[in-house]
Formats: sequence, structure tokens, C-alpha cells
Amino acid sequence: MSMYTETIMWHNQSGHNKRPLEGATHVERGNNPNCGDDLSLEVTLENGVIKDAAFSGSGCAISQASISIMIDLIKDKAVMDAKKICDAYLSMVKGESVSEEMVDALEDAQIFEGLSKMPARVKCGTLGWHCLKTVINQL
Amino acid sequence: MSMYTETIMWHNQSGHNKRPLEGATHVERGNNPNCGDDLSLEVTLENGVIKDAAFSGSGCAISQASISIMIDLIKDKAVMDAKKICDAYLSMVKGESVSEEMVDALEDAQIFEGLSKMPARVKCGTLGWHCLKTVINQL
Amino acid sequence: MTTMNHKGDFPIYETHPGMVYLDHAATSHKPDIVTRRTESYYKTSNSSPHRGAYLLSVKSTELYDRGRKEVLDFLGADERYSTVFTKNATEALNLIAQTHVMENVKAGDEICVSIDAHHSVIVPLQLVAKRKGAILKYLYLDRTGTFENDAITAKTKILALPWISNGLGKIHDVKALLKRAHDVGAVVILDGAQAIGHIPIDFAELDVDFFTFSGHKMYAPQGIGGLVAKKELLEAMPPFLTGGDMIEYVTEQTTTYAGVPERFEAGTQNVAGVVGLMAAIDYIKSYGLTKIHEHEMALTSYALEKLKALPFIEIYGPEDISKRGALITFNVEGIHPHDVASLLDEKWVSIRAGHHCTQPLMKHLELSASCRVSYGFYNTIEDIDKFVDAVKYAREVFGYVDVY
Amino acid sequence: MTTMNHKGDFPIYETHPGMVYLDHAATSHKPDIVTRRTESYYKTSNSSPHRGAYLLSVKSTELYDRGRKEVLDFLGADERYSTVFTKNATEALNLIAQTHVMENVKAGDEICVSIDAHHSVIVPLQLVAKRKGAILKYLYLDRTGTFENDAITAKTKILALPWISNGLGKIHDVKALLKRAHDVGAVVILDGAQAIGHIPIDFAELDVDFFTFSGHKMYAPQGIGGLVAKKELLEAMPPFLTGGDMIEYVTEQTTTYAGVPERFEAGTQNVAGVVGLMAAIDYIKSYGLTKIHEHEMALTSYALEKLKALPFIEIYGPEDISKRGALITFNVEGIHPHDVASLLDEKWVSIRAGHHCTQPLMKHLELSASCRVSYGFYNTIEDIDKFVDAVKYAREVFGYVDVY
Ligand SMILES: Cc1ncc(COP(=O)(O)O)c(C=O)c1O
Ligand SMILES: Cc1ncc(COP(=O)(O)O)c(C=O)c1O
Repeated sequence: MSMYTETIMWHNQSGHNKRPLEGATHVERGNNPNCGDDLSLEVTLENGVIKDAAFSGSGCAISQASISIMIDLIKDKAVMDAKKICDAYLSMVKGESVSEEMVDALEDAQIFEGLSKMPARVKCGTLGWHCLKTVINQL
Repeated sequence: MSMYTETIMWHNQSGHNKRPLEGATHVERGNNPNCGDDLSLEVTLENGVIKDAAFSGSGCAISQASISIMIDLIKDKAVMDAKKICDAYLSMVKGESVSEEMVDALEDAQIFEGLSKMPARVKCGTLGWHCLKTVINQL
Repeated sequence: MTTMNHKGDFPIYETHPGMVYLDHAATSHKPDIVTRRTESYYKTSNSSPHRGAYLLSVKSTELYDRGRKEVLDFLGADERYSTVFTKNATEALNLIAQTHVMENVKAGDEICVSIDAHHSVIVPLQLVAKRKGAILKYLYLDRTGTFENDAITAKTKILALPWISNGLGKIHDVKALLKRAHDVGAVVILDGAQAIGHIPIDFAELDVDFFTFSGHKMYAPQGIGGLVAKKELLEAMPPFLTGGDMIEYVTEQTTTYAGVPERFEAGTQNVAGVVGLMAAIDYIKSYGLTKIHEHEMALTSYALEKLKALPFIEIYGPEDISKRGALITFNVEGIHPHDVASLLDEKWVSIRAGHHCTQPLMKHLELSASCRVSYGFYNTIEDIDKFVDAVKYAREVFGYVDVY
Repeated sequence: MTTMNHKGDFPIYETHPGMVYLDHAATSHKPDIVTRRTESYYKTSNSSPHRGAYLLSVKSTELYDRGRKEVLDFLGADERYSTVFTKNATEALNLIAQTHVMENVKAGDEICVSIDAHHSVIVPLQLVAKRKGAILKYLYLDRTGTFENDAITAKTKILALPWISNGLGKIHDVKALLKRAHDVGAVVILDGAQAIGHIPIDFAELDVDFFTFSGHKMYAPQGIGGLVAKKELLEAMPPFLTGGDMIEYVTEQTTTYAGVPERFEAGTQNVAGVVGLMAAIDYIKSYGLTKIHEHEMALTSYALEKLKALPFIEIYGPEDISKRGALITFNVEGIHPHDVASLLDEKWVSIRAGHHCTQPLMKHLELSASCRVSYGFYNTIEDIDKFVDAVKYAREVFGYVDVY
């Protein structure tokens, strides 16, 4: 099955989350030496809630769609919930089992499950999520 | 065919060439790190002729028989003739072709031809001969 | 146009008849003769070489030593040269850096490296340069593989370069570069990984110092490679890895070492690998490098023609096809190379995307990544057609409506 | 007495049904499953691991990484450990010496080595000790394998020893020695080359730091080996060989490196070797190490009994058979070991003679050489009988008239 579904192509092309974020409280840059992906995640946190998020930089479709879908998912969520989603996602792409409830919570991000069978692309599909994890862990 | 012919066993046991050589003009020691063979060749040279030769030290049957047969061969020979015999022997055990005349000149030493098929033992069967070569080359 | 099809020699095409494998520059598939002879070695002669007085060890020793000779013959190297076996080209390159370069380069000396060198050439030399206070300089190339500067000076002690660049496909003018380096007294490290098995090589026409290669890129098994070097250079070099088999005498506090080439081969060596390498050499010889090179040139020329017809493709490397090895690097407008590779994989077309272990080259060319197709004797014109179709498919998935 | 006969698993015995191979400590023969799976890898999954986005590369990557895991499982090592693959044990031992030891040992520090260590343990440590001004000390053993001194002190930073000595056959009390070393804060390099595949190993009962091994001595192909080490040690270590695949970012002048364990694996790795190693592990598991060890103990006990009945044989190593690995070293009165080996070869009995890459041990024991029989799962009681008959034959050739 192709990884390049409509959802992914849409996120890759829409660019609605690829924009400068005025007043971001946290910025985290992630690199993938293997393919040159270089993305920055910007987040605005207020009272433990992710008020807004966006990204900049360049990368392959998988890395851009993945960070964009992530941003849609975590926006307006409490940090603790975002963390749960983030952990579930990273487990899923490692091929580990994830509870049904958390699978549901991953919504569109579920399509990246196939990454567990694409070792050369896992880093692309997790770049944005690792940035998020770093931001959350620093809190 | 066994390397351990009667001639070799005889030389190994007789010990007629394993003795101190009074008034030796040249002494050359040879080692074989692989099996611990450690032999010294002693030679008395007079007017370009090998008047006498003998060896001391310890080693396997192949190394001892080979140096002993060599000593029988080179005794009373002119250095130039000993050199020819020595070169022929070293060629033979390397599996190189040697003229019929030189094969004849090798006499008993011909039995070591089989060494060319025993890479682990070549060094044993050439130890004494390398000592001789060194002595001759130093003249 | 070539109509040769040698897939029948390669059992992997029985398993995957539909596969279009175009990553030969990373590693090659193995003809039947290579796996069969390796298996047969284990079945008839398996043992530890050099050490035993018994028959199997004698056989293994003979095979191993014959391997050294056959590598020399294959390269047209005479008795001034010797073969040292390693596990891959990378180990061979580390060996040279840690011994010859470490011993011969002083503070202020210059090490000159072609910017298209593989990481396995660059990183070991960086470390030596740093440790010795030597200066690491680069020969720069543009996107067509043309040199932009001449960094070789009277201070140059080492020149290192790939015979064929795996990032640009350029066949370097090795003869001229060897002469240029020798004129200033420099020693040349020639990385032959992409040349061996592709183009006729004849040391007799050149004056090679060090030449390194990997078996697995030339139809031989994984885990075997080596270097061919002038004996006079090897003899002056200290050991690299140390331990069993490369020693003469070991006492509690000191060690003396074996001669050349054993001094550079520590521990039990990979005889089966050498047997496989000899089988690969026989395989290559059975067709001949002239014929192999012609076939690969035909593929290059056909692929270039097809790719040039696509306006959304940017091609790197020399215009002059006689200066091209069996690979083409390129980019597809609007699609990241890694996406291209993944989309081609959906069509069973295997290509490489990324930096190809040549990050300094990519940086210099201002490319973050590229796609690479590379081929060997088993590839066909149909493979190229399927590859080009798959590229068109990738564009479609990305929503492009292309008119050809 | 054991009546097991597993020669049928090993194709080499089809080729040479009369062969009595007793040089397993140098290298083992390969069961059918190992050569078949290796061949099958080349036929179904061959490619370069880690780099490609396409199916074959994915398969190779998975196999390679599964290999790391299976080695850990085989040794009972938990997630605190990691496997690094090398071409043989010697490379693994050089790696440790050049990285961990080089970084952690200062002038005046002590490196303590068991005198029965293999040259591949001793020589790399000699070089580091010399470079760092550290003191190289030895734990001495007598001819029965009993320690004669205790050289471990508060200054000891490294202890290196074989789990099973290939010159004496002694199984060391690894648990006690690890504890002794850890009590003074030393790190232990455990050379497992003669232990793996012979005795049950369970890291859970121990506190192993570094463990090294060679595949070819445990029924796996030549050209693959490795080290298993605590991740926390590996993480603190600089790279060893450098080049492709072990880097993160390479610029013209500097390089950053990949994490653990990739940092220690430069260049294209030997996936086929890892596949063969996994097959060998499966082969060993299919019978179980308890059964294998019992079988080998039975051979040891039978061989010792037979040899002790011959008054002209001098045997080295422990009296206590539970402290013996699958090998016996000895000398035949009046016959140099190399002559013994050559004469046994005439009877198709393959044994090793010489210093067994343990010259310092030989010197200490005042032996210039010895004979060694060593065996694996394929050897039988009949092999031992033929070996003993061949020894008697050697005595005859040398003109001895023995009465038993
Ligand atoms: C105890 C011991 N350690 C290390 C080694 C070295 O193994 P390799 O030659 O496979 O590197 C050997 C075998 O030669 C050995 O017996
Ligand atoms: C030009 C070049 N040099 C060196 C290497 C290193 O070869 P290996 O990875 O087999 O050590 C490669 C391949 O990766 C290469 O393409």
C-alpha cells in the first residue's frame, strides 16, 4: 500500500501549518542527516495548553505531512494529552502495540503506521514528533 | 606419500652433523617463530671451499634432517657450487622448475620436494638453507 | 542499443523476476557461480588458513594466497604490487590513513582530497590531519564534474580521490592526476570502489600507489575487500589491526611483526570471501570488461536520452558520456529524492536517494540530496524504461500533469 | 559414553567421510543450515543495509538488526547491552583497545592480562599501554591452568582474559574474576572466542563489561564476529574505523558520528555474515548448549583417559575435567609437535601444533610448542580413537617400540 495517500499529499501541498508563528513560546529544530530534512517546530504554550503551532524549513513529503498532521492534532490540546499522543505515535511507527483508544486518538496520523516497515523513512516521519517531544520534555 | 622417509628419520636420529664445530669461520642462527625451531649453522671456510659444517639447536625432524642433509651435500664443495645447490633447493620447495642437472645435484635433498605442498612446513625444511644462503651472501 | 540480458546468471532474479534493481553502486547482486563456489569451499576445503599442517588448512592457505595473485592479475598489477585483504573498502582506506598517512604526514603538510570523495576516504583522513596538524585541502568540482581549482602544491603529500565518483558518476582522468601528484612527490590513494568491475583497469599503463576496493560491489560476497599497493610502500608501513597471524614473535611486553602483506591482516581471515571474490573475477572475465563497459555505456546513453526528454529532471555529472561511470544522479522537480525513491519502490524499482556518503560534495554543489540510478551487467534497457515510467508515476502522485 | 553423531548435519563430511577434524578451536565446519541460509539471503534479500528506501534494503536492514538482538538473546544479555558486528574477534579486541582502553588508561595505570590470553588480546593492549605509558602486568598460570599470582591491584583499570584458554583448555572462573576486577574499579575484556557455542552462557548471572567472539568458531561463516558490551561503555567511546554509515554529519573539516552501535561499524556491513551467524545460533539452539557441552565433556573425558594410558604423552591443563573446555593440549615424547601434526595428517587426522597464538603462555610454561586437539558437536568417540591410533603411528615412524 502506498504511503502517499491523499491525506499526506494534501498536507504536503496545503502548507496551512507551514508559516511563521508570531509570539511562539518554544522553537525546536530537527535534522535528518540522511536526507537533509531540516524542520523547525514552533509552539505557543499558554497555561499548559498548546494554543498554536506551526513549522518551517524543508524536507520530504513524509516529514512535512507528518509534522503538519501532528500540528492539527495537538492544537488546543493540554500538554499532557499531546504527550500521550506523541508517545503513542512513536510507539506505533516502531511497530510496538498501541491501545485502541490511543490509535483512535491518532486520527489522520494513523496512516503512518506503515513507516514501521520502512526503516529508511522512519526518521522522516518522526522528525516533527521528536521536536515536539523535546519541547514537552523541557517543560 | 609420507615425508617421513627412512633417510629423514635417519638424519634426524643419527646426529652426525649435530655437533660443536671447533674453529668455525661463520655462524648463522635461524628461527622459525611458528614452531619454535631454533638452529645454528656453523661453517668453516677455507679458500672458497666449505671445509666443514655442523649445526646445533633444536627443532622438528624436518628442520633437523633438512639441515643435516644439506651439510652432507655442501661439505668439501666450493662456495659457488654450494650456492647453486642452495638456490636449486629453495626453488624446488617453492614448486618452481629446476633443471634436471640441479635436481641430480640435490641428491638426498630431493625428498623434500613434497614440501612445496606443505605450506605449514616449508619454513621447517628451509631453515638451515636460509642460514647457508645468509652466510654465502655475506661473503 | 544493447539487447543483452544476463539476469539468468543471477538467482535473485528468479526470486524477484519483476524487480528493477538500480542500486548497483551501493552493492551488486551475486551470480550463481559466486554463491556456488563459496558454498563449495565450505563443503570441500573449509578451515583456518596459514596455521595448520593438515590438508584442509593447506587448501585454504593455497586458495587465500591465490586470491592475492588473481586480484593483481585482474588489475594488471605486476610483482611490484601486493594485495592486502580487508572486510571492505572502508577498512582498506582506514588502514592506509592510519599507517602510511599517519607515518608520512607532518604538521603543515597538505593532504589533498577530491570533494567528490566518499566519506570513507574523507573521514579517516580528517582524523589523521587533525592528529598531525596537517592541512586538509579540497579539489572542487562543479555539477558537471569539472575541476574548479588546482589545490595540489609542493606541500601536498597525499592525494585521495575516487576513480569514479559515486555522487556524480564522473570517471576521473586518473593517469593525469597520478602524474600531477607524483610530480610534486605526493602519494595517491585511489578509491577504486566504483571502477572495479565496470571499466578495464590496467596498472601497467599507470603508476598506482594505493588502490582500494570492495568485493560486494563487483559481484563478490559481502565481507571481503582489499587494497592493492606498491610493496615498497607497504614495507615501510607499521601494522594496523594487531593480533593473531600478523606477528612474528610476541613476548609479554613487545612484539615483532610478520612481513608484507600478512602484517596487515590480523586474526582469522575470510577465505570464503576470497574464494567468492575469485569467482566474481572469473565471472567478470568470462564476459570481459570491454563488453561489460560497453553494455553499461549503452544503458547510460539510453537513460540519459530518456531523462533529458523529461523537462522536470535535473541531471548531474559530465555531459561527455565517455567520462561517465555506470550511474546517473539527478533530481525530480518538486519531489524530494527520498519520496522519489519510496514511490519508485512501489513500482519495484530500487534506486538510492540521499547524500550517497558524499556530504561535502552535496554541500559544495548546494544540493541537499539527489536520486541515483546505478547499474551493472544484469541491467537491461527494459529496466531503464521501467525506471523512467516509475519517475513519471511519482510526478503523477505528486499531482503534476506533465506533457512529454 | 556419548554415541551421538551429528556429522550428517555438516556437508563437509559428505565430501571427506574419512576425515577426523580436530581443530575446531581454530575454526569450525558449517552445518547445512548455515550455508543454505546464507545462500538464500543472496537469492532473496541481498542488498546494502541501512541506506535504501527500497524493499531489499529494508529486508537487509531488518535482518542485520535482528542479528544484534539474537546475539544478545543467545548470551542472555538484556537491554543494557548492545551488539557491534566486526569481521572477527580480533577486530573486536582492537576496537576495544583503541577506544575504551585508549581513552581510559593513563600513565601509571595498570592493565592486567591473563598470560594465557591470545595474541589478539595481548598485542593491541601492548600498543595502547606503550602509547599511554600504562603498565602491562600478567596473571600467571602453571601447566595445570592454576593462577600463580594476583596481579590485580587498586591501579588496575583493565583486566583481559579468555573465558576458555585456547592454549590450556582452562575454563576460567569468570564470575569470580569479574567481581575481583569490579571491586577495584577495573573494566573487564572477556574473550569469549572459545566459550561461545561450547558452554551455556548467561550474562544475567554475571556482570560482563566487554565480550568478544568470532562467528567462524561457532559454526557460522568466516568474516563475521563481534562484541557485546554495556551500552553505557559504548556510549562513552569514540569511533574506531571511520567512513560511510557510522557518521551523522560530515563537513570538509569535521565530522559528527552516529549513535551506538552504528558508530563502530564503518562501511558496508556483512549482512550475509549476520544471517549465517543467526543460522548458527539456531543450529546450536536446536540441540541446546547443555547437550552440546555434555557431549564435548564426554569427548574430553574419553580422550584424557586414552591419552593418560600412553606413558609418552604429557598433558597440559586442569586435572578437574569440569574446568576444561573442548580442547586438550599435549606433547608426545621424542617428537616435535609439528612432526606429530604432519604424521597425523597422513592418517587424515587434523590437529594443530605450535604456539596457538599464545607465545607468552608458551614461554612462561617453558614449552616451545604443543599439540592441540579441539572438537565440536560433530566429533565422535571414533574420532578420538582414530586420533589416538594416529599418535601411536607417529611414535612408530619415529622408531619407538611402545608397549601399552
Ligand atoms: C581465545 C581466542 N581469542 C581470540 C581469537 C581470535 O579469533 P579470530 O582469529 O577469529 O579473530 C582466537 C582464535 O584464533 C582464540 O582462540
Ligand atoms: C566511491 C566509494 N568509495 C568507498 C565506498 C565504501 O565501500 P564499503 O562501504 O564497501 O566499505 C563506496 C561505497 O559505499 C563508494 O561508493
